[in-house]
Amino acid sequence: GCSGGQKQQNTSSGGSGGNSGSNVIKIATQTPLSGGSATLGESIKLGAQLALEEQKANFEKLGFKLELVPYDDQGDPKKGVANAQLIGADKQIYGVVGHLNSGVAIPSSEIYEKYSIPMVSPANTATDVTDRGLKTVNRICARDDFQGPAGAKFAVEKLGAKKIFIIQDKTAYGTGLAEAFKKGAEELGAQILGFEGITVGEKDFNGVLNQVLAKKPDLVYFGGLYTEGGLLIKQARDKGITVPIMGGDGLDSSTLVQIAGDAVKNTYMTSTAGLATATDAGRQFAEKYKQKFGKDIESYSAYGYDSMGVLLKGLENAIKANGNKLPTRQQVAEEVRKVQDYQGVATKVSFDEKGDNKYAKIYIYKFEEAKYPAKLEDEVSKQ
Amino acid sequence: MSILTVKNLTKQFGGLVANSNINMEVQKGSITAVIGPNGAGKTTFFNMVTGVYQPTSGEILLNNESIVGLKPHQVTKKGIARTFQNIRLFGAITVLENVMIGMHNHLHGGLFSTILNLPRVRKEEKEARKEAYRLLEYVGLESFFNEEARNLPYGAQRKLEIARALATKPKVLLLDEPAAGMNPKETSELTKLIYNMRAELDLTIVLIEHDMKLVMEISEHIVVLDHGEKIAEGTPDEIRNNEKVIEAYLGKGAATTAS
Amino acid sequence: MSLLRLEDINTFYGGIHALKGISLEVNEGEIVTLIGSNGAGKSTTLKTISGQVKPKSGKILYNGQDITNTPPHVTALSGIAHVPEGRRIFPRLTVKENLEMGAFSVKDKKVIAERMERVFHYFPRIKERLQQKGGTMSGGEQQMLAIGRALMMQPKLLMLDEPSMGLAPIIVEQIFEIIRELNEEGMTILLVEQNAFQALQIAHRGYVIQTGEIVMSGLGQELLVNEQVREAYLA
Amino acid sequence: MINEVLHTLPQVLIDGLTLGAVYAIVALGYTMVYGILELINFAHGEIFMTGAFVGTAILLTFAGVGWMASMPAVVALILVLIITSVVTGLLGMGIERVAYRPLRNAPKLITLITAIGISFLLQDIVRFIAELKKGNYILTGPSLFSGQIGIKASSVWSGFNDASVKSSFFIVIVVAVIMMVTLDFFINKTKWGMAMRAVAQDRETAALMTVNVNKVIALTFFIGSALGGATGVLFAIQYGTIDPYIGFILGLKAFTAAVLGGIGNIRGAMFGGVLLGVLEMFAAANLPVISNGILGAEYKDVFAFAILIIVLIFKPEGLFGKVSVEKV
Amino acid sequence: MKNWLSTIQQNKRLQAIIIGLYIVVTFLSLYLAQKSVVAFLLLLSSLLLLYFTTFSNRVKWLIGGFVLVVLLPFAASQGEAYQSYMEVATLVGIYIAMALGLNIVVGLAGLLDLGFVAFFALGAYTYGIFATSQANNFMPFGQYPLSGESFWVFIFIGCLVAALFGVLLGIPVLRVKGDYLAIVTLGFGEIIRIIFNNLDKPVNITNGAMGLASVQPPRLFGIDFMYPSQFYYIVLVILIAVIFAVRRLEFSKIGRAWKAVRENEIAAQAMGIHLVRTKLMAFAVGASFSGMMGVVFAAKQTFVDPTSFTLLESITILVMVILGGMGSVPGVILGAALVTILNLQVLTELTNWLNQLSLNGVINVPDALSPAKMQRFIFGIILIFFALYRPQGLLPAKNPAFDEDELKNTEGNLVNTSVQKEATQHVHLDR
Ligand SMILES: Nc1ncnc2c1ncn2[C@@H]1O[C@H](COP(=O)(O)OP(=O)(O)OP(=O)(O)O)[C@@H](O)[C@H]1O
Ligand SMILES: Nc1ncnc2c1ncn2[C@@H]1O[C@H](COP(=O)(O)OP(=O)(O)OP(=O)(O)O)[C@@H](O)[C@H]1O
Ligand SMILES: CC(C)C[C@H](N)C(=O)O
Ligand SMILES: [Mg+2]
Ligand SMILES: [Mg+2]
Repeated sequence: GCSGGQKQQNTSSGGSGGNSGSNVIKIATQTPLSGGSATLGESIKLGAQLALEEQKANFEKLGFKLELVPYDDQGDPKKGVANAQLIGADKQIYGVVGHLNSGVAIPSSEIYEKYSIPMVSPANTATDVTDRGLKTVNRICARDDFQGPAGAKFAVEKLGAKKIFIIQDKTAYGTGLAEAFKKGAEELGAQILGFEGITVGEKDFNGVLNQVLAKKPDLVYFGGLYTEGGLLIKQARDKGITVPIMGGDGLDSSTLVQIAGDAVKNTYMTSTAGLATATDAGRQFAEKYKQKFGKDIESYSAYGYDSMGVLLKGLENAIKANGNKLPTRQQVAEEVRKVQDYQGVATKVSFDEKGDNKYAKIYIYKFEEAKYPAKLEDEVSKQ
Repeated sequence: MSILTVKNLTKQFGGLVANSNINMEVQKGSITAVIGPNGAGKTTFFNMVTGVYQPTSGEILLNNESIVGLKPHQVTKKGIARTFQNIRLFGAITVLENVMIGMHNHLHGGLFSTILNLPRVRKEEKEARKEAYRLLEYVGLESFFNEEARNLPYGAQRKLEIARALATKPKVLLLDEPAAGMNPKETSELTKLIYNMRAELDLTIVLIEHDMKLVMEISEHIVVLDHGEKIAEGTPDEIRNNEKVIEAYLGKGAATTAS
Repeated sequence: MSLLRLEDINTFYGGIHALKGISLEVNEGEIVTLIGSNGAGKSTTLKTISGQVKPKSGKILYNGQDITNTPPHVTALSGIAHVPEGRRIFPRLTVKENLEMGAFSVKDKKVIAERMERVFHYFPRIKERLQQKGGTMSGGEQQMLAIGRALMMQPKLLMLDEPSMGLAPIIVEQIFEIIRELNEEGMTILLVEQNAFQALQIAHRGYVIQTGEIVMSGLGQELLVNEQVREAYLA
Repeated sequence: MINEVLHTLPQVLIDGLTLGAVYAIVALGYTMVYGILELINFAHGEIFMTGAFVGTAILLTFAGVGWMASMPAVVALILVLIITSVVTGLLGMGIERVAYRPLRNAPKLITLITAIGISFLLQDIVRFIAELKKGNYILTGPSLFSGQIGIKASSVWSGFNDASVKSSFFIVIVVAVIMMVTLDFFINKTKWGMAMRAVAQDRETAALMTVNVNKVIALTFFIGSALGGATGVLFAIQYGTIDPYIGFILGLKAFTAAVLGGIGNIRGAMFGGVLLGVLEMFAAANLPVISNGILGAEYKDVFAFAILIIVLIFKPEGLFGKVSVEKV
Repeated sequence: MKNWLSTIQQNKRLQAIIIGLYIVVTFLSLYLAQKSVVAFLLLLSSLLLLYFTTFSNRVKWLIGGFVLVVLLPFAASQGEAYQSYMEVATLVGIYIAMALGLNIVVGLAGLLDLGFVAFFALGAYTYGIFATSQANNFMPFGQYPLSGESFWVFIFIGCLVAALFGVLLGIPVLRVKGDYLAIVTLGFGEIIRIIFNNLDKPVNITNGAMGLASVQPPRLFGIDFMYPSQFYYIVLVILIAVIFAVRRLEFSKIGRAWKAVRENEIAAQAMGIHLVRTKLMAFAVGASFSGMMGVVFAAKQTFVDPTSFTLLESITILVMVILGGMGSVPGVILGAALVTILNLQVLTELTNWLNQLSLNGVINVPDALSPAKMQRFIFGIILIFFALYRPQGLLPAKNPAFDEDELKNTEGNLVNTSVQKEATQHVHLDR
């Protein structure tokens, strides 16, 4: 209740005594809460918040008080690293859910590793996130070198695309995904007509689209986020580019439909996130979420929720293994990595030795009408 | 001996001929005045000599060496310094530093020796400060040395311009209306200062001035410009009585007050 | 009757006490001159009157009205023109536009044209250069333009700050002639001059200002022959 | 290679012109304020953004109460433009009052700080409101003038491909041209315009000429910000989607355009804006072709900035800027 | 109140007692508190207090150095938040050095530069490329990554590379002035960033948008530098060198030339100052500080990518300079420290606190106004407030006041010795 809260204010505001809160365990989220991709960043935070609140009572029984500390990384690596230092320094923090952007996750996780704070990422798909072999870094979503080729396979084999034009947003994520897609498509014998970049934050992509127009591809692939993606789709359709457009998990947001409107039709996307509402658990989750926050879920809401779930599972295991006493971060990190067959609302989770989720899948959607979520076309799993 | 020689100097601004075929010689160690109606082209003449404007045509020789085409800072290095008609001090900087900036080319501290704070640089700086102070004393501004230049009264600013120009150690000093904005008393002090500078500092002085009392009192040679052309030249007495000059410039009344 | 009256004006620039209790008076139809050496506070006095700087204490009455704290454009509207020190021509407006700015408050185009003609009459050089940018005129030409611009206002009270500065002797003569003429036509004039000799010759009355204080006042002719004045300013 | 470039040229020009027109009017706002105060009003981009939101909000309201159906689109547009201009104009005046006027006699650059502060505030306030009302700060307005018009460029010359334009293109161009011409006339030919220029050059002396300096500056901000707001509306109509962060990049580009044309110069801003828009579009469409695939579209800004720098090296006062010789 | 202040001002012993007490108290509170931002900030601000004392410069440096080298790290190391304090302190140091560099360009030489972060990027990439395997992609010889020992050399290489580009950028400066210059520099900054973002084709030099990960940590005597507390000392050493350099330049022939160019170019030329050379030197010296810190940044971050070098970053550095007081070294230091601490620590802590309140239901805010999103908003308000309150900057630039007695002892008279003879000759005559 309230009095406990009072105590916490002291510690977190930098007041004097911190000892009184020794039964407090904090979990941080670090995602962009302001700036261009705040919608997604916030959806992760809210999902995580929901999971944490549900588990509060459970941990209360174990004698611990759970608390959420959301950090805003602003999508900026520098900010992310500085926050990571703060997180590392706050001894009550036992885990991090985040980030949204791989470009932020990579440097920040180096810090988490130093402090042995386990991180569970709901959204970072770049290969480097786990390929550096850090013990604390885990993700429950798929990797770009899985997502890209999966998309490519679908595009070439199912959609029959032979000539493909690739556009990407020149961010760590966009480039990484687009490269992976390109490699996959080339291996399947498709011809890449162009590999062009746009600038995040701009609104007029007619220049690149004129190239597309001139090259006449039979599929356009976009590596980037929904803000630019939505406009790109709209402007492409305005220009009379009617061929299918395909993108990755960055497009997976209701805002894409808002932006592109009817133009979104005939757009495909690969996503690491399954249709949350496909299962009962998912539908329940969506309802709770809506009720609590007054918003519809986004693609990563459930992943935020599940990331927190996995993290708390590991925490719980660590506490138990430690005889119901406060474990060390190291112990928690080890337990998180050990989690097997955790059933979340969006995905099942088992980490491999790198911290990648064995059950991570790629879902392929098609927008047949201007409606979110889109229609599920296909599901690709790793094995 | 002529230290500064100008041959057929012409400057056009679009259609306007600001200086047209000016010829003149300035004798070493002399005080020469350039006078003429407003807009006659006097300041333009100075601007060409100091490299601020490029002449349209003509030649400027300092000690028989052409200085046309040199940049202003190169001209300064050659030994010509000037003051400006509309004062151009370094306003937010102290009076003493203004003078020290004038010594720029005579100080040798480079980037690294300065950063390393070598004794040589320290010593040089100290000397420069002292010398700047002496120059201020020389023009009578020592009491202002720590003030910002822009807070000085107008007349003091004019003198500071002179001190700053002296700090470049010039051979030829060009003064553009040094007495503007001074009352007769101050003007007569200035007259003395100019006179002394020439004698004590081995200078050649060329000055533009509308104060005929000053001009007639100290100049040995006067050149009169009108509409960009040289209309007369000679000693003060000759100029005073030159009909053309009286008509174009002096006016009847002034001709008498100036005598 | 006094057109302008300063009562115990104190003006500061930051910590510098520039005017220390100045009181003076300008009667309608007079030429009054203010003389004093560099930094005495002459320009500051004019600036205080026109509202460019605010006095810390004291009162300025114009036509019986208190204008101590009116902003400069309002003061100007009430008929006080100030030709500032250093000319302050609008450098990138043409000569013609500079003149038109002088008549900013005048709506009638005819009146503007008439006044302009009169300026041309006084300063023919200006007429030759109507399309030149103000900033490229020579020093003296700018001075003429500045006076011409003030005349475009047809003010009741004309305040001139060192109008003869930088002008050729022949023009200086003309300027003083013009001042006298304007005065004869009924314009009241407050003249700040370094050229004390000529200023006192045409002035009805004069004030001598020294380090922010009025140290002497009297008729122009009186001051002209006063020993102290002669010594300090007319040497 | 040349052929390839020529094929797409008509479309590239049209797209470039649209973007350029937007840059141009935003650049006008910068130029106006700069012309008067020699102050780069860094908050101008955010005023533009606010205009886009205000305009979209009004349109959505119209649509909500069903007026859109009963009113011709042009009327709606004019109404929105007027209301938005007034709102952002007043906003601009307010900003001047609070953030710039108190600093008028302070060092010039300090206003950069308040401007940045104001930018952050505006971004967040708009975001708050949008999020509070819509739950999402990315806003998509009702589409007006979204019809496509085909242009048979191939009938002019067979090397051209046909092009197509959105009908809003014409709206943007027409409104932009009207604004520019009016403004140019106002600044250069009217008394108040002259007063603005005089204030720009010497505030103290302008006051001595009976000019109410505060009023002139406020007026300048009003006009500049009204233009910015109106452009925001045009932008929202042309591109459909807006967010609180559109002001930054666009403001930056527009400012660049103003400088390219010669900052402080109305015609320069217009020309600079259009030129920058066309250059950018051209680069994005053709760089890979021209450079044989070495440089991609992502180098378009490098291309634009490089041209800017080259122009400034040869004409340091911008394309239309007058060499301001300082009389020595 | 005034009286009181002036008594303190006159009495050095009193000052010593006050500052001593202050340092002891804040030291103890930081030492004893587990995690106290307030105590940390208070201890840091003892330096500001020190600045206002009337001790000699040497004494100030000694005390300041002691606080920074010994007291602060030691006190902080007792608490849990040790590394996060040191992280903030390290970043503060990095930004101070950059702001001091920009101050030379903007504050002293009066050249508005909106692309300053480019030099920082150059430094960071210079190290980043060679301290990862990246360089293998295009370097025909050598084995990469270079070991962490090379870091120390790279500090100088970064400095040189940045200075070189400073000169390159300077070349357009020959002609362009004022706000035109601002836009040219802005363009330069953007060009550099975009190029770094795209130089993964045709040859992969920078790894483009993916950035360079796992940059080698610096190594000295076999010890790897990994923690902020270690970088703190690297930064401190460089920073002190930078401050010394800046201080000396400011009051030298070179510094005066910069100021002269800023005040009036035409008059500066008339004094014999080579405009181009003077401006280029300002750019080069300013840039070199950034270059050095770029190298440190890359090593500390272990990751370099183009998003760290955006225009907003350049503007932030400019804000530090202007806010602190253009041309004023103490001011710029304060400005940089303030903005960095505000951004990285105070605002984060503040919003975290507000967030706790709202999560615990103490205050109730709609989601749109969630405190976590309010950092920029608060930052904006603070900026406006500062600007309106201290328009000349927090510690405005002061001109050096010279000592009249020192200047006065004229032995020879002007005419015979000094004016005629070169200053150097004079030096020989003197002693
Ligand atoms: N940069 C310029 N552009 C155009 N015209 C100019 C320029 N500089 C000077 N002029 C014109 O050239 C003529 C000569 O100007 P200059 O300044 O040399 O006159 P001056 O003899 O010094 O006059 P004064 O005694 O009034 O200072 C003037 O008519 C002036 O308007
Ligand atoms: N803007 C200012 N800031 C600080 N001090 C100033 C300022 N303007 C004038 N002063 C000071 O105020 C005093 C009066 O100056 P003022 O300009 O009124 O003198 P003046 O009589 O007009 O002199 P001059 O003959 O040189 O024009 C001088 O000491 C001057 O240094
Ligand atoms: C939300 C996603 C677009 C994030 C992306 N998968 C990344 O790793 O950066
Ligand atoms: Mg002249
Ligand atoms: Mg005066």
